[in-house]
Amino acid sequence: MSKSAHNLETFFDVERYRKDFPALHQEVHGKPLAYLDNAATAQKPQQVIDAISNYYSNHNSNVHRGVHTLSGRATDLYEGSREKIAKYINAKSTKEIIFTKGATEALNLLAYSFGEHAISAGDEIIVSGMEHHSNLVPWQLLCQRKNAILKILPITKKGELDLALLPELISDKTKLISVVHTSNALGTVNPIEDIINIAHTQNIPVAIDGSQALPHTAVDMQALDADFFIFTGHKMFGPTGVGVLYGKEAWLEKLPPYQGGGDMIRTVSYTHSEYNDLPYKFEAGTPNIAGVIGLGAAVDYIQNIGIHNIQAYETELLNYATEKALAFDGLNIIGQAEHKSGVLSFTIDGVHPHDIGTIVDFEGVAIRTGHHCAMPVMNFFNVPATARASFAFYNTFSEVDALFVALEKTKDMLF
Amino acid sequence: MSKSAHNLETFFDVERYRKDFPALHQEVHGKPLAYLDNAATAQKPQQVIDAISNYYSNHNSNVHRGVHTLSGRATDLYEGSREKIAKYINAKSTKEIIFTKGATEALNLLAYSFGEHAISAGDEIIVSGMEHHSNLVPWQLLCQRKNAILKILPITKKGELDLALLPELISDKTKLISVVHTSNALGTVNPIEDIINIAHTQNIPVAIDGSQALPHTAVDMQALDADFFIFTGHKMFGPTGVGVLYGKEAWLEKLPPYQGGGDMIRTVSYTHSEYNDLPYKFEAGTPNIAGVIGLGAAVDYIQNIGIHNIQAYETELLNYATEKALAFDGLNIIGQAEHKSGVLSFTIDGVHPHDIGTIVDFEGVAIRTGHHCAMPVMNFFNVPATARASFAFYNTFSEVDALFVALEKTKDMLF
Amino acid sequence: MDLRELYQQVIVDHNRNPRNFKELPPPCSHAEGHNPLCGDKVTVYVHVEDDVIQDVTFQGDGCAISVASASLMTEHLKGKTLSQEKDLFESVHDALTKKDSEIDLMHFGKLGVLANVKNFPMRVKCATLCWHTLEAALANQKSVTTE
Amino acid sequence: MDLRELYQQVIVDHNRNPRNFKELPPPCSHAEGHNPLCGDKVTVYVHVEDDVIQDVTFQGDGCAISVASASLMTEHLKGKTLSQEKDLFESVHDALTKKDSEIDLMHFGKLGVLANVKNFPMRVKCATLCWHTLEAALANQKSVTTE
Ligand SMILES: Cc1ncc(COP(=O)(O)O)c(C=O)c1O
Ligand SMILES: Cc1ncc(COP(=O)(O)O)c(C=O)c1O
Repeated sequence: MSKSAHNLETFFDVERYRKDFPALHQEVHGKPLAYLDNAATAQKPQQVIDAISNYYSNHNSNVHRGVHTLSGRATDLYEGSREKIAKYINAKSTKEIIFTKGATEALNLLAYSFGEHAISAGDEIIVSGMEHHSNLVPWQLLCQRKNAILKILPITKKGELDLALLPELISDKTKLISVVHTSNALGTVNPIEDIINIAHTQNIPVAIDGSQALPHTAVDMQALDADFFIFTGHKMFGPTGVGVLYGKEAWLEKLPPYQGGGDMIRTVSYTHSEYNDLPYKFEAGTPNIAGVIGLGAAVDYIQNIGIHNIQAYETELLNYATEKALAFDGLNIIGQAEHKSGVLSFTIDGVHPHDIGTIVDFEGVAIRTGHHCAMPVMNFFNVPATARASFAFYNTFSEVDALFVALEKTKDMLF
Repeated sequence: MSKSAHNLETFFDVERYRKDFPALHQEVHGKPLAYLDNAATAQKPQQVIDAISNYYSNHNSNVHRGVHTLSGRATDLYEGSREKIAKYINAKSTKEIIFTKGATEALNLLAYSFGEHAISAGDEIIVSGMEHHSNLVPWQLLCQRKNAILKILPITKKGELDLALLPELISDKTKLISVVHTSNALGTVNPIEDIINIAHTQNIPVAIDGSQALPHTAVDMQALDADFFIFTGHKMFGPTGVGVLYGKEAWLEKLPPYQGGGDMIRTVSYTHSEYNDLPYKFEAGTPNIAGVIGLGAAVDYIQNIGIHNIQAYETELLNYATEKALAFDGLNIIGQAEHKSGVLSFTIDGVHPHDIGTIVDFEGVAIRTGHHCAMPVMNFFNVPATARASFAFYNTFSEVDALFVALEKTKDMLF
Repeated sequence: MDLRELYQQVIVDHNRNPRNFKELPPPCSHAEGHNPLCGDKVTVYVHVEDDVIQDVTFQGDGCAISVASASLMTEHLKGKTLSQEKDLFESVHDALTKKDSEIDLMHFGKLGVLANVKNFPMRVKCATLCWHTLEAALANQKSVTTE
Repeated sequence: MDLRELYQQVIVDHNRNPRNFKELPPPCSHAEGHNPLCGDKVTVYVHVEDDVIQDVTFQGDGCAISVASASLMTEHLKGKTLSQEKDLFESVHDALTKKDSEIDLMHFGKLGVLANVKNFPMRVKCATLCWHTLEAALANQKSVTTE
């Protein structure tokens, strides 16, 4: 390896931010942890952990339904988070922010409600060949239920969407296009602006799965003009159990509710129930109050660093890792798109990814190995699985070095 | 008022447990908080808050999908919680414990999956006249979708189920009976054993909404023999955003999945997806890992005190509060069932419940006012709303006194 | 903060003895307002001729704030023009719901007692319900909800 | 814990040069095993006559533990009776998955190298996959999954 972390300089004061993440400061098998599994879930800054503890210790109460002080405080915190998030992604209104359990629930909500509203037998939905199962299976289930047709926008050998094929896929039966913004399996950043433009010229709404985008890049709903946009809290340094479905108000008004229960109705009798206003129509039951508040704290945290600083630093990190990967004997990078973010997916000749995972773990390096909930991608590249290192802004060049030192050991161990 | 907390004795060392609940030790409007809104959500012991912080600070990782150390630890903690909960409710197997976002999601999951499996046009489902909207609206939505019929088991003036009418309601079209164990609006504890017996003699499965039961009483799935049993974490001293659907394994095997996404499938291709084993078939996407771990800590906490001790003490509390309520001029108790638990719902002549809520809040007393997500119950008793004091084991006789002192002020203020 | 700021004597009085608490028969228009959070229900009846509110009444069931607010509203608006009503609606709405409102309700006679409701955010919708309902009645909508 | 306990020389050797790595043509029975978590796939072929395993082979794609385990399994079982196979399956399963198992795999020759897999809980299913698949082949099931 020609380069090492020691002779690198960066504008980004990574050590300052690392201090905020308690989980990073531990040893695994006697080695300092290098947490490179951020695409699976990100670590949480103390600020997020404290927001949760503080809520439970001082303000815990159910929201929306009470007149007492704690209930008012809890509601203010909960709705305050909604405002923060609406502002952060530049939604037009807080009515467009629906809190869910995660990206998976958001996508299932969308598939169900959009399906009930707009999908009949013979209609077509387009997804891409690099979707996470969460943006594939809900549409498959919908298509089965409605006798609709799921069409797949293919990917190229480099791991990019074959955009030239999109116009051919679109027909007058196409009711929705749902594609991933950044692929968790390949790191590809897709040209979602182009996809939205193409679709909108034919009046087809577009849903974007932004789960892997939010931790790394800025998004602007009004500029982007996506009809729906989905993301998940735990990957953007927030708590588990919370996610967001953004939808244009006009769409959300039209869609029927998904789950029934407390808070989502206005009046209930045995003959007739009237639904609540947005966003509550889609938020049945007691929400993950602490989770939503924690997600608000995560957005604050990201904004304090500045998402553009994060993006610039991570580009340096990924470039550095990619350079090392290209120089590593027998390593094949899976996914070589022009625009990539956060993810280095690879295989090593003669070593199964699962063994790579175990062996580097013994060097303190946490990476993921498997199909990354994207089996069709694995099939496309004809690999059973890949090893995947995925980065966050708190990762260092030295951690990248540690990964490649550890990868050397896989050869010592298995040859 | 004849009696006061000072001349009462109890076996239960409530002060010892109050210490564990940080939120209880605060002032509201300059008065010590008396938190009597436990049926809406319960406070959390430090042990639960710490379990969450500890998870995020030391073990945070995604579950099930990794080979690295943190991922193994997170999976062990997550699945360890499932084991604890399975044991606590005496399920036969951890496969019978499905983690959801809450009771509302659990009931929607059940309504959807059971509906897809078993409900056709003309079929009948029976719920009771005292259901929370979460055990009413999902069935209404299902019945609309499938052209099925929702039948209501009426309640009596005392606020009990009119069980004698159940056999008449049942027909050979009845596919499911779903009833609440303990009513959040009335406090009524329903004879669910009898209902299950009646239903099972006709081979009708029964679902029980145990959301208000778990914080107060022991449940035993194998003894009870319910086919499905639902509860929610935040009301039993656990985190928000987590609940449980218990289902007999044989049932869960038969039901189709609810949401599609990561972890719930075994293999995915564009032509065919194969579902995962129980319980994962019903747990699509990254779960609320911290929430599940926190719920496990809440179960530990309850077990340390002993649910029978809790129940015995709460009976004393509710009896004490009921006695005071009966002696209070102009107060009408809504719900006077033989068997009650945790809830005192009432109105005061000439004072609207909403005003009661605000006025007692100024005395530090947190109660709920409104329809308690049970509008049909309000309609039945012909009240627009009630005031509801609801108790947990950490409440004291003095807090009950504080409530009634505060209620006196409503008269000063409004007459 | 003292609770008497909310439950001022005028409010208590109008709650106990609501003015104009009756139906107006058709062809007067009416609308129903509903706040499901607290169960408040109000029906506002209004009779307009020559752009003047000849009569306005209400009926319903609600907390002291919502009943008193409706009572005060009807008392105040009888004989006012529609454009005066519009100004007043906006003033009340602005004063109670905008953080940095510069409207001083004290300029509107007895309605001034509603000013303090602003300090009790969880009760603002109780005070505004009847106003929204009146708007609906004037616009001939059937029902309105606030939460 | 040293990683060499898992990747012992025998395992590395069997992974690089798997024994009995081939198909058996019908009418031999076979079954497919799949562990979707790591992508391991194995097909086990078995030829039984007179209650004796005349031949057993495998093919597939998997991590070192799963390949070596399959290779060692086929080597060990050739010529064994079905009842010996049943005992062995239960011993291996018990030794690797039960916390307080008293089975010592060292008694089973080279299969002893699998004993340490127990100390790597996340890899146990890699080692047991081929055994479950063999069971399925013997029972004439088509496929089996472990996770
Ligand atoms: C691209 C993408 N979409 C959706 C998801 C699903 O998110 P969650 O598991 O939080 O529901 C993930 C992560 O697992 C993902 O990477
Ligand atoms: C009896 C009952 N069932 C269901 C629910 C719904 O629970 P959750 O809001 O946690 O989904 C509640 C509480 O709100 C309840 O009291």
